[in-house]
Order: sequence, then structure tokens, then C-alpha cells
Amino acid sequence: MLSLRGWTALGLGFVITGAIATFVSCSSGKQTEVKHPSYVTSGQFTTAHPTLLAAAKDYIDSYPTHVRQPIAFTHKVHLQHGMQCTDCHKGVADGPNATIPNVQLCMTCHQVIATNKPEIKKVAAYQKKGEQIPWHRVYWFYQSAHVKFRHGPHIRAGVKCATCHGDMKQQTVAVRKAGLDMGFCVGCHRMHKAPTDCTTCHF
Amino acid sequence: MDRRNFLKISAVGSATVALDACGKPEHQLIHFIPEEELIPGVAEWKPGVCTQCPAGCGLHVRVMEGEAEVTRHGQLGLLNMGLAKKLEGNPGHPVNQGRLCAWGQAGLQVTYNPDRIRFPLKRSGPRGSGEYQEITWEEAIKELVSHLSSLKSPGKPLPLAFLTGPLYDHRSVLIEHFLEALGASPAVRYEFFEQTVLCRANELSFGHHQLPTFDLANANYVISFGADFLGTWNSPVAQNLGYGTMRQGRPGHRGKFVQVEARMSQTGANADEWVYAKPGTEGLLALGVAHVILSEKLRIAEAAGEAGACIDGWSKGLPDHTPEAVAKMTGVEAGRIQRLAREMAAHTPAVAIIGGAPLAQTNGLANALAANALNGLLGSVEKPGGIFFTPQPPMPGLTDPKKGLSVRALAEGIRSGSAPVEALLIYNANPVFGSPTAWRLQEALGKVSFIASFGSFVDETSILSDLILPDHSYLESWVDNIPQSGTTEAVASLAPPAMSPLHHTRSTPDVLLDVAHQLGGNVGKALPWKTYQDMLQAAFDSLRSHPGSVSAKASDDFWSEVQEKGGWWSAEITKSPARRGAKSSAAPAKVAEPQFDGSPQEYPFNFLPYASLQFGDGRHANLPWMQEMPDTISTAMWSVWLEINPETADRLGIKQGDLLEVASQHGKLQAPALIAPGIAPDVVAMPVGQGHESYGRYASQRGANPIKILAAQTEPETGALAWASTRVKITRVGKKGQLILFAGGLREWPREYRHR
Amino acid sequence: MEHRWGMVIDEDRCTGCEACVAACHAENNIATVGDDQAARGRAMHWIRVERYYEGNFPDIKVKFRPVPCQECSDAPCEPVCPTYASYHNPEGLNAQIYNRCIGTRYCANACPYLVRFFNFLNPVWDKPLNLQFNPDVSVRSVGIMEKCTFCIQRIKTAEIKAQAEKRPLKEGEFNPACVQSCPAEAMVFGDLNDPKSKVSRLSRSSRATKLLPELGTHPKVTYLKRDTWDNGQNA
Amino acid sequence: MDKTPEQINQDLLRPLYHASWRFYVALVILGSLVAAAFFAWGYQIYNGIGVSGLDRPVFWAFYITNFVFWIGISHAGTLISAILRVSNATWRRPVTRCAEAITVFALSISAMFPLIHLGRPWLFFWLIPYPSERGIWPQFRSPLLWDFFAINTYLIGSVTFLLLPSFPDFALIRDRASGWRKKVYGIASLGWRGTPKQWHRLEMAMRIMAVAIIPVAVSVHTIVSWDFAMAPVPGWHSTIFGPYFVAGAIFSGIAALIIAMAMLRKLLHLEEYLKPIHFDYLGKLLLVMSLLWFYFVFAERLTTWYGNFPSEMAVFWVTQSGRFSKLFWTMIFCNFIIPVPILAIKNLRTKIGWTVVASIPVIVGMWLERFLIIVPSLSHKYLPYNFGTYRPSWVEITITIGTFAGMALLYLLFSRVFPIISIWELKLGLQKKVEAAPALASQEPATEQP
Amino acid sequence: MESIKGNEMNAIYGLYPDPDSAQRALNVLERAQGELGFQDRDIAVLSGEPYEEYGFGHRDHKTRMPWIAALGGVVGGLSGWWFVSFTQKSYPLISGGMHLVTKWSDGIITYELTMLGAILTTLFTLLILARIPDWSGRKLYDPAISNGKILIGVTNPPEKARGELGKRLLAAGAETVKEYAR
Repeated sequence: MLSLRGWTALGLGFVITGAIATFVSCSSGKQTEVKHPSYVTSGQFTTAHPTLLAAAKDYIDSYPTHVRQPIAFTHKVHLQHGMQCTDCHKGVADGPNATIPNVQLCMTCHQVIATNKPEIKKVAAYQKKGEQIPWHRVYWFYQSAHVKFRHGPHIRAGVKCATCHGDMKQQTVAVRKAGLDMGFCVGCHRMHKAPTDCTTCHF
Repeated sequence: MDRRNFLKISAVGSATVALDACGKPEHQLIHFIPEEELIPGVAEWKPGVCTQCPAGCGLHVRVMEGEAEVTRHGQLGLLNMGLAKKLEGNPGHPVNQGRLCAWGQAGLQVTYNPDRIRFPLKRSGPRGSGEYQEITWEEAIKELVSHLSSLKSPGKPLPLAFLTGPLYDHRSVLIEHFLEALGASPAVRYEFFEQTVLCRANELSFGHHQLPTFDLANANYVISFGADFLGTWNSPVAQNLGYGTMRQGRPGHRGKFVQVEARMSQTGANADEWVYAKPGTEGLLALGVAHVILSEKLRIAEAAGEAGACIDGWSKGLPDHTPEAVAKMTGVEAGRIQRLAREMAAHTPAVAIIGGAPLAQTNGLANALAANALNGLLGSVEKPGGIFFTPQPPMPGLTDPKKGLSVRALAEGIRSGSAPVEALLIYNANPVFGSPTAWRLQEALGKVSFIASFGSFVDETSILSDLILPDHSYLESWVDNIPQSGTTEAVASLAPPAMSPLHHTRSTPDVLLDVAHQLGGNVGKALPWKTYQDMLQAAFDSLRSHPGSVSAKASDDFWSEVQEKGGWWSAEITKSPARRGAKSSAAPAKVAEPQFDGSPQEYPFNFLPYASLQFGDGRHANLPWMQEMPDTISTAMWSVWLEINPETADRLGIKQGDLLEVASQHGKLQAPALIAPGIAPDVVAMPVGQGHESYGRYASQRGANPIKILAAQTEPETGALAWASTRVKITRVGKKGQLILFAGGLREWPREYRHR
Repeated sequence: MEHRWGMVIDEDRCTGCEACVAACHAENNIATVGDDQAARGRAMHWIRVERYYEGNFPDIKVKFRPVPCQECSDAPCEPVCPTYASYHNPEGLNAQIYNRCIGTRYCANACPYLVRFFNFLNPVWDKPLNLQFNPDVSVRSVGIMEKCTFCIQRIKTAEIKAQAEKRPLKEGEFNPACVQSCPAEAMVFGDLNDPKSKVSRLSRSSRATKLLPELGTHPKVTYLKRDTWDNGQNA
Repeated sequence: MDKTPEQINQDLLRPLYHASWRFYVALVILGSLVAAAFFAWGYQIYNGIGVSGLDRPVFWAFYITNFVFWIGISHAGTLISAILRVSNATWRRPVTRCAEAITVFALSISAMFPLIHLGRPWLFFWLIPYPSERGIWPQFRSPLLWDFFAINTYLIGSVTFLLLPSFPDFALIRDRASGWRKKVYGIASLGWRGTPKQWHRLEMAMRIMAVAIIPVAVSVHTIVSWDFAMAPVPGWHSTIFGPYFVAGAIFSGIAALIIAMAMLRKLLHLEEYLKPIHFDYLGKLLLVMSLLWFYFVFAERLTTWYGNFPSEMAVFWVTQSGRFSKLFWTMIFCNFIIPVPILAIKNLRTKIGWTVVASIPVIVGMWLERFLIIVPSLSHKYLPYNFGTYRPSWVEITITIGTFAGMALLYLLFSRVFPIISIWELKLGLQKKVEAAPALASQEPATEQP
Repeated sequence: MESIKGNEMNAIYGLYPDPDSAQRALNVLERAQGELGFQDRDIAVLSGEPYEEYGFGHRDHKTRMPWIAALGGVVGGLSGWWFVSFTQKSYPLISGGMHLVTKWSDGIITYELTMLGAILTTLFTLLILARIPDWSGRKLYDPAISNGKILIGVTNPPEKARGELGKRLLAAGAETVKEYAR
């Protein structure tokens, strides 16, 4: 039978060693990272969420509905001038992604149209810098959603863009209209007799 | 608790520090305006040429839009560009017909390898320290030019050496012109598993200084002397294709495959009959077989014809190679030799293949000649189901490359000062890794005042260089290739860049042209082309007049169609039929007993290095996929091992995974033991490829390099390294080595050899 | 017509070159776990080439057997999954729905062929290796079971293409990565519901056998036994 | 020494009022161990299950071992006390409550392990059948779902079983205590008054519960055994597993009970209440179970050996003479060779010390048994190419130690808030002695007839 | 059935040291009902432990608890069966022709829920029948019973009879006789 001091020492020692072990090994991990020669960038890519916050938000399905965009692009106006979605989002019909237009594309028109507007000036500035406009995604999933959405088949099936993206004629900057949870997708698929087999989207 | 695991943890940890608005750190980087218009998610297939091994298979590269981290004018950012996502075989290509081997599949990781050199580098620390500083291409090329122009040596050839691997394409032509114009001696070509002996033998037997092609698809009987032709040797994909057909491609008709070797290779594992012959006696066995065929009048001596001419005594029926005599030397029972001979003669077309260890003996050439002769005797030279030689496409300038020094001679020359070298250029060769310590190459390189490397990685050789001008990967540059074997058609593969370069690299041929133009003078004149692309276009244009796979006649159409098809090939072009080589020059050969380095008493084991299925001669060791792909026979990943026979192991009290010290007269290394039932009791084998000192994060400091302890013995006539002629002794170190097997507790199974 | 995808693997053709293994890694974004994890037996190879020795030196034989997921018709892995992450898809595939997987690893225990692999840790790619990712295949994260899918992304792409062009799928229009790469043409992939397809014909061959047939899992992968040479008179 | 009801009250309520320094020391040590375990768990959740020693093909090991083991321990109480109640064995009275407490705690601990061993524990709620927008319900064909239902039923059952008879005791404390205790126990007693009706309904309820809980307990462990038996794994896919597991569970349960009782007896000075005769009876039970368990082991291995399927034999040999043989024979030693002789000899069995000596190895042995059911089978599944092995990491070991500490801790705290012996049942036993048979005389604290 | 008239409840009772005297007291009260004018249901008995062998321990002994429990079990089982089959059918998950509802495995869940039903019903019937929980503390009670005393008394006795009752309870052997009012 150990003494009182002996026991407590034992108990606390257990915890402390655990803590130390982790700390040491963690730091050793860092050491191995800086091992690479200077002339190679040793970035890392993991499939986890980039940040704990992001993970938490994803866990509770909270995504920003309104994203502050670098340019206050107004879909409303463009559509009023008789443009079609596919004029800019070229890939939507035959590719999985709808594609965000290249700044060049914007400038093909805005070389001449509304060149004096401040927002257009910004766009021009981006092009001059040789930079793409850093749009923020409005609709997106994390890796952990493990879902594959293809625009093509939906367009072919005659699904209107508005179904998921809301009526763009009313929106200026795109906002997250539909909370794209699985219920939303499955509901629509059921309604239109589209396949509801899991592997339709998850693989 | 393992390191990698904590690498991740710390990575995640550091990531969590950076909280970001919508939690995607990529957003902090700027996006550059893409150069090409691509529909994301839609795949585009572009032709390619595989340069992972000399076989030269045709590729289909799956290119899709992706977001790459690149630096443009000094700024790091994201660029949406076409990225190679998958490599498949080019279905139209005569060599691989849409198939692709593991090395080819892993080609992606050459391009995307994190350890690739991303800028031209200038040495900042002492040689070999690996300390470099980034410089611009202008500086780099200026540096190189100044060094080259400073070289002077009236009368004698310029003290400049160009060290490269075997190139079967127009890069070699370019280099040849370049050196010629500079007045330097021809390029030094080196790879560890060199084919010099076999090429020489084929020259003597058939007049083709070239690797052979086998029509396995139509063969009824295949006997292979040590050739790993289904794994790593010659043109594996083509041979696998033929082999598959031989086995099950012809309904109601299955060929037999006999493998003769001392250690069961992956190829040998497929044999219907596996024959153990003492190392270096394979040729003798061939002659034994021939003796039986002759003595039993199954075929006549003349059939051996020209091919046999080099082995004397055919007409006399090879009297001193009676089965009994051969049995004594090879260890194969006489009866078995007779049976094999009869089977062979009865089931023509039968073909004999020789390659690998038998050629890497002191009697290698004779072994090869014997096998060739056997083919002749079996009447399978350029007959269906026999041995062929790939014709070369009619392109001017595409002559057999001038023979340069051997690396060994180069090293000796430098060391002795007899052939001083002031500037050394190294391009896709790593001789420092691939040469025995006995050659003292590293010491020699120390004597060279200026070394420039075009390597993409800081490997053992590049790390000694003062200047590194990183090359594009073969998916980023113009590639062509003239297959030496694997098909009976004349083939010239060609592919434009499948994707734009990721890093600040430049295609070496272009760099050479640049240098040439800046040097000016006759050098500039000798190389009129602005870019390598122009050179290729000119070269391929000469094929326009010949019938082939490309129908277009107009120059530009032709050029573009060649690019689409991934090359030009034609069955019309035929090789001049096999003729006798310079018989008179070749003294009548006997197959002598092989000589081994080290006394059998002191060094009881034959040391047999072999090309690893994962790394070949070590060039693929920096590809994580290859490191983690289990080697078929040993199922080992990320490790190196020494194969040893179970009985021997028991005798020496060696258990699986015990760390062993392998010592030859020229050095020693350590490797864990792998108990392998398929190896002779007096032979130990070790895969080549691991044991890199400097080859990126995946290969460096991993395992040991068997090449280092090899004896400097050569095959006398060709001077090729006889890498299978070293003897070693092994001792237990007394601890376990790192042997990672995918086939987990196979050894725990009570009756392992009787699987369900 | 509903498809029923199947595969035939000819052990007599297979030379153990492992092209399929590399191809699978390249196609399916399978993580490279690294030496330490590999040493702990956590390497992931959706398809592996099993090697078995028979006999002793020098009369020794070796048998190669590539083992992908057997896509059982009565799969033990399916009913045990409490969340339906492992289930039977209408085309007869034992699908694994990554995002539904909570990592009980029960399926992996139930699978007699051990073709299921678990992401014990978050897979890591040193940049720019992540650029090689196949965008059609989701990249799995920690705690998720994964397995051979018969390259379902290729199936889907082909089907969507055929749909768009309003035509049925053609035989051999697509192949899983392993089949496409196999240099010895040891693997054949196709629709078992089409009696004329090559895979159906071969699976009726006299050499045809299944892996562990006594378990009654009825795999859709058929093996053609290693043949022997009897003076070239083989049927 | 003689006991009046008043003295009994004092003796049994003492632990609620006074704690020795030992109590606080124990609290600190056990607390820190439990803390360490939780730290390890958090560490594992953060970095992934990979920080444990699990690998392919051994996808289940320590955690599931602990799960099965603790479920087994949980059979100590409820099952045993229920059986004793049904059979109306009067000597049960001092034993039942500490037994039932073991059940509740062991069960809650074991219920944690399915969560601990998940790859993505934050999604555990997908195991629970609740309607969601995804439109997917859990897979009711999965034994894990059966576990979910069985364990919940058993947990609810045994908590009720533990609480019902303690209302009167709470009332007792309420009446004797003052200050916050009066309030708290007042609430806990649910306003118990002790009318004949309440008494009668309570006993009736207990009788029904006892009958209901026994089949539940049996089913729980059968279902746990089905987690294995349902999978086509050599050595798992066996029909004997149900009874085999139940027997083992009761076996380990009794051992745990004996140890717990011995400790209580020592620490809370209950020498007059927990008497050698109780240990003697439990010892007999343990002896029976040990023999029964051995028989099951024998039967299971005999059928394997006789059936001689190569895949099964691989597992057979690896446990018998292979890598796991040391553990196997230790198990046999702990579960059979040590306890049987001790418990068979009356002089030893009647000495409390010796019964404890017999019980401790049984705990170890039964843990090993669970381990040996899981790991050797998984590491030797059919295709020899995939044979593997397993080595636990510090995470698993810490968590395992933590659960034992946690058990002790919970029990410690329990003994401070509950009268560890059901006082009213004990008194009931006293007045029963009027017509009690002499043989029973020694089970109850000796008292004068009023 | 004690104390219907909640708060203006009062009582007179005696505390008895042992069951025998308590039994005597009870007999006295039962005999005295008529003459002193109170009903049988006004008689209150409280004890610190059950007294199976004595008459006063046997008041209102009849109950259907087992039947109720059994019924609860049946209900539980049925709802269980309904649950497993309903859930799966409510969302016809596509499972390539594999069963969604399987009798055997659903049987297990049904079984468990049967037992759960029985257990819970027992619990709740007990609570209801035994009139707990009740923290009002308005009912007749005396902590003394926790020390082994037995309480026998009359709730809401007629005013005039109080004195007489007290005497008789005392005579029956009560240690003390108390008035209880609220």
C-alpha cells in the first residue's frame, strides 16, 4: 500500500506523461516539416476542413447566404439586357460545372459599355493586373460532403436555373437561395422520378 | 506514435490557427487569368510518349481543368490550367496497344512531384551540400555559355563531357550535333542495366546492334534465360501482350513457357516450368539443349546458320556439350535437358530469350550468342513466333549514335588526368547512384571544375553540380521516341506538351539550342532550328513521302495529324533481313565458365542484384506510388530486402526481417532478410533502386544500394559491367530491419505453401 | 436494360506486373499512407495481386491472383452497416457511400476478401501532388471506409454520355482503370446481363471459378483457373 | 454483537455522512486516470482513430473488447439479483443493491465504447432511428442497431430496477437527515410514506421487473455475441456464441460482484452485514460458472477442431500454439486453473480473502477471453495473403485503464449517496426470522426478538 | 384513498413500537368505526417496512399490475414491429433488390421493445397506483416511523370522538398519541 503522496504522484504522473508525450511528438512533427530543402515549397494538402471553425459550421449546416463579392455584379441588369445565363456560364450545358466567367469575357463587352462605372473600373483594373476577379463561391460543398453534382444532366432534364439559384432577374449579387441539403435534392428527384439511388450523386 | 501521423496533426493544428471568412485559405491567394479556355470537369485526351523506361510506349493523357499553385512574375497565385489527371496507353500505338505498365501509370508523379526543382539553381554552399540559390534563366544560360566558351584545347578534343542515359530520340541527335560542333568527344551514355552485351551479340549473330523483339503471340514454346521480360526487361508491355495471347489468346492452343534462372523473378513465377541453373551457366544449358537437338537430328546444324556461326562446333554437333557434361556444370539433370530439347523441337515456333543476369557475367556475350544460336537452330529468326528486330523509321540524321566513352573510362580518364574534363554536362542519368564504388566516379567528378545538370531532381549526381537547369517533365514538353524493340513496325512516336509547365523549368533541348545560338559560330550553324519543336517538325516531315499511319500529304496537315495520332508508324518499312555480323572479327566463342569476384570459401554467396518492379534501376524511387506499390514477389513496400533461401536461413539462424550485413570485397551494406522460397541456397538477391542518398523526400535515406558493393568486373569484349558476378558473405547484425510487407502475417499460416 | 457489371480475371494470363494496382491508385485518388502507416498495415490498395507459393525449391510454383472487390451478389458487408453506407446498388455494385459512413468498420470485418480499406487518419498529399486528383472521384477523409467501385465514376460518365446521345451503352465503351491498363489482358469487364458480352461468355468457361465459393457470397468477379501445359493440346 | 433497527440505520447510513481520507485520495487518483482517458479520447477524435493501434485486417480490438467485457460485467447485478429475487433466496438482501449498481455503471461505461471506436464519432446520431430530411433510416438488419435497442432497454430496465427499492431508503434518510440532505432526499424519495398499499405495490413491481429483466439481460448479451456471430469470420460464425457469451458474462459478473462486495466490506466496515456466508454462496455460483465456462470453451474449440475447416484451423492454431497462445493459456489459467480448486475447497471458499483471490484472475481472464475472440479471428481471415497482427497504442491502453478507474470512481461516489445495502429489505429479513429456518440464521445480523 | 379533502385534513394517531400492538390498535379502530362515526377508509396505517404477516400490512391488497404490465409489453411489441416496418417502407431506399424489411432481424427489435414496454408500464403503474411522486407533504406522516415505529390513526375524525379515540389508541399500547392538523 503506497502512501497518500505516492498515490497522488502516480495518478498525476500518468496525466502529465500523457500530455508531455503528445507535446513532444507534435513538436517532432513540426521538425520533420522544415526538413525539406529551401527550394521546394512543402505545402500540404489534407481533405479535412481547413479550419476548426469551418468544420463546426459545416457540422451544423450553416453556410453564409450572402457573400461579400469583390465586385457588386448585378445579374438583374445583365438579364434585363436580354443576356442568357449560358452566355457567361458556358459550361453549364455540357459540363459538371457552370463555370464562372473569365475577367476577359467581362471586358469583351465592357471595353465599350458603361466603362465609367466604378465597378467596371474595378474589373478593368483586375484585368490590367492580369488577375482573375476573386469571386467567392456562393454554393459549395466541403470535401466531406463526398457528393458529385453535374449541371449537364439537370439542364438537359429541363431543370430551370431558378430552381436552385432563385430568380436571378431579381438578384443583384447571387445569394444562396436554396439550402442545398440532401432533402432538397432528394425531394426534387422523387418529384420528377429522377433516380434516387445513392450512387447517383455519391461516389 | 509515428512521425507522418504527427506531421498531419501539426498540419491540421497550424491550419486551425488561420481562421478565414468562409474557411477556404485558397481564397487568400490571387487568381491569375488562365491562358487556355477549358470547360471544367470535361476531360480532354491528348497524345503523349512515355519516357519512364526506354521501351517508348504511346500515351493518352487525360487533361482536365484544375487549380494549380504557380508563381508568375515572382508572385504566388492560383491558375486554372489544364492538368494531366491520368495516363493511359495509346490504343493506336504499335508497341503498347493501349496498355500501360505501373511505371507508366506513375508518370504523373514525376510532373507533380513535390521535390521537383522549380527554378534554375546556382550552388551557394560547398559541393554536395545541396545548398542552392534560385537564379533566373537568363543568368543560368549566361553562366553555362560563359563556361563553355571559356573551354579551349587546340588539337585535342574539347575538355567537355556530356553524360546522359540511353536516348532513342532526336534529343540524342541534337546532343550529338551540339558536341560535334563544339569539337567535343561524343556523349557518354550510361544506365546501370545496360544492354551493350545483348546488342553486341545481336550484331554478331544477326547484324543488328539492337534489342530484340519477340513474337510471343505466335510462339508455342518460350524458353527464357534469366530475362525478366514480363516485369522490367526490354519492352515489358509489348511482351506482356504477346505473352497473354500465347497463354490464352488462341483457343484450344496454349504455349509453354520455361524460365531458367537462379532466383525466381516475377517473370519466372509465371513459368510452366521453372529451371534452376547455376548463375552464369545459362549459355551452357542452351548449348546442351542444342546438342540434344543436333544429336537426335531433330534439326540440322546448318539451321543455326549465321546466328550460330560465332559458336564453333555446331557442324560437329557441339561434342563437348553433351547433356551429362552440361548437367555437371549447370546443375540441371541431363534427362531434363533432353526433355526440354525434344519439347522445344517438337513445338515450334519456339523462341529463346536471354537477358538480365546471364549477360551480366564475365561470359555474358558467349551466353547471349549461345541463346541467339539456339534461336537460329530452332529456325525462329524473323519467323512468326520468333525473334525480330524493329526497323527504324527513315529519318535522316537518325543514325546509330556514335559510341562514346564508358562512364568507367571517363572516371579513370579524369582521375588519371589522361583525359581531363573541365566542364561536365549531365542529362537524365544518375551514374553516381548507378555505379559501383569501385569505379570511384564521385572522386573523379570532384576533379571537374564545372558541372551543370539538367535534372529535374536533386539526385546523387545533380547534387554535385554547380548549376542546375531543370528540365520540363515529359508531359510539359515536346517528346519523341524511336522504339528500339517491342514491335515489328517502324515507329516514331511524337507528342506535343500535354499541359503547360507547372514550374519555372525549360525543356533541355530548347536550352541546348539557346546555348548553341548564344555560342554562335559553327555551333550556331550546326543547330539551325529555333526550338526543338522545329527540329522535330523538320525530322518528321521526311516521313511524309513514306506509306504509314498518317495519310495526310500536305506538310502542315501531316504534322498536325502526327501530333493527333501520337506519332507515325508503318508496317511497310522493313529491316534489311538478318545477316551475319562481322564473323571474322568475332573469334569463335566457347561458353566459358563464369568468373566470380571473391573466393567461394570467404564469400559463400552469389550476389544477384536485380531490377526492381517498383523502381527499375532506381529512377522511380521518388514516386510515392511506386514506393507504396507492393513488389509482387516480396510484397514489400517502402523498403529494401535481401532474398535468402529458407534452408540457408535456417542454417544461419536468420529469421524474417533480421537485419543482415552483406559484405563483398568492395564494401558492405545492411538490409533486412526476406525468406524467399524461390531462390537458390547459395544465392542471395537484392533489388536495385533503394538506398538513395539524395533523391527527394520519398527516396532519400531509405534502405541500401546494392550497386555500391559490386565488383568492377566486366564482360571482357564489350567492357560492360558484369553486375551479377560478385560474391558476398552475410552476417546477422542482431536487430530487426525495416521490412514492410503488404502480405501481413503470411508466415504465421500453418501450411503456407498449400493455399486454398 | 438494367446492367449488372461483372469482371473476369484470367489467372493464366496475369503476370503479376501490378499495372492494375498503380492504375487504380491513379484513377481513384487513393491515399498514399507512407512508410510508417504502411508498416502498421494500413496501406490501401483497392486491387492487390496476391502471391502464393506452392512447393519448395527448386520445384516451386507461384500463383498470382489479382483481387479487387468481388462485388458479391449476396454481400456480407451490406447488411451489417448500421447506416446504409454500404449497400447494393441497382447495377449490382456493392456501393460504399462515403459521406454516410461513420466508421464502425463492421463491413470490413464482415468482408471475407478484405477488399475494404479504412482511412485511419486524414490522408495527406504534399503539394502539388494534390493536382493529380481525379475530379470525378471524391477524396475521402479520416474515418471513412473505402473500396473498389468498379470505377463507378467511369460508369456514370459513360451512362450520362449515352443518355445525352440517346443511345444504349456500347460494350467496351469504357473499362475500369485496372482492366484498361492490364498489359496481359488478364482482366475483362462487362455487363453480365448481356449473354453475348465477352465477360458473360468467359464466366461460363470451363476454367471459371469464384473466390471462396463456399461462403455463398456469389461474387460477380469470376476467376479463370491457372491452366497447365499438356503438349500444347489444351482445350 | 446484536443489532437493533436503529443500529442498522446508523451503520448503513454512516458512509453518507463521514468519509475517511482514503476516500479523497482514491477520488484524486481515479479522477486523474479518468481525466487521462478523456484526454486520450479527445486526442483520438481530433486526429482520427488512427492514433490507436487498429489496422487492417484487425479493424476491431481493444475498444470492442472493452465493450463486450463491460457488458459482461454488467450482468453481475441485475441478472443475479433478479434471479435471486425470483427464486426468493433470502440471503440476497444485503447483496442486491451493490450488484444492481454494478450493472448500471458497467453498462453505461460499455455503452460509450461503440462511440469511442467510431471513425467519425461526431456522426454517431446516424445510428439512432429518427426521421430526417435525408429520407434514410438506419439499417435494421445490422446487429449494431440491435445492440442499440437492446442496450437501451437493458439500461432503462436496470436503472429502474436499482431505483425502485431505494425510494423507501431515501425516505428513511429524509426523516433522519437535516439541512440540504433533507431536501435532496426528500425529493429523491418522491414523497414515500410507507402505506401498506405502497409497500405492496412496490414489492409487486419488483417481482414483475425481476421477471422481465432476466430475458432482457440474456438477450442483451446474446445480441452482443451476434455482433460477431453474424459476420462470416472464421471463429466467429458459430451458433454457440449466444450462450457462450451469456455464461461468460455471468461468470465475470459474479467475480466483479465478489470483489466489489469485499472492498465495500473493508472500506465501509460492513463486516456484520456482508458475511462469509454470502461470499461462500457467491463463490459456489462462481465455481459453477467457471466449470460451465470451461465447458463452453471446450465445446467451441472441439467443434472447430473436429470440423477442420482450413480457415477456422488457422485461427485455432494461432491461439492454441501460435502467436496468441501465451494469452490463451493465461486465460485458461485465470478462468479455470486458479479459481476452480480454490472455490472447490470449502475451507478456502468460506474465507473471504480466498474468494477474492479466485475472482481477480477471473476478471483478467475474461477480458483476455473477449480479446481472444476478436483479434485472432480478424487477423487470420481466409486469404493468408491478408493475415495481419495488432499492437495497441497508448491511446487504447489509457482509455482502457480509464474505464476501470471510472467504474471504481462511480462506485465510490455511489456508496456516498446511496445506502449500499437496501435497509428496508434488510429489516424485512429481520422480522422474517421469526419463522426463519435455523440455517439462515447466520445470514442476517444477529438480533434479539422484540 | 387517504385524505380526499386535501388541506383542511387533520388526524389523530398513535405510534406503536411493534407490529403486535399496532395490530391490536387496528382491530380496536375497526371495531369502533360504527359507534365513533368514521369509515374504514379513514383509518391510516404507515410503517417503515412492509409487514407481510400482519393484518394491517394487508390492507387493500388487490391489484392488476401484472396484467397491466403484460399489456404494456404487447403494446410495446406491436409498436416496435410497426416502427421497424414503417420506417423502412416510408422511405423506399433503393437497395438493388435487397430486403428492406426482414422478419428475423426485425423480430429482435420487436422483442426488445416488448420488454421495454413491459418495464416502463410497470414503472408508471407503480408510480400511479402508489400515488408518487407527491412532494406536497400535506398528507399524514410522522418521521418516527423511520425508527421502526408503526403509525395507526384516523384521518378527519368527528370532533366529538377525538378524546375517545385518543384513549383507545393509547390503551391499545401506543407509545404516544398525536394530533395532526393542517
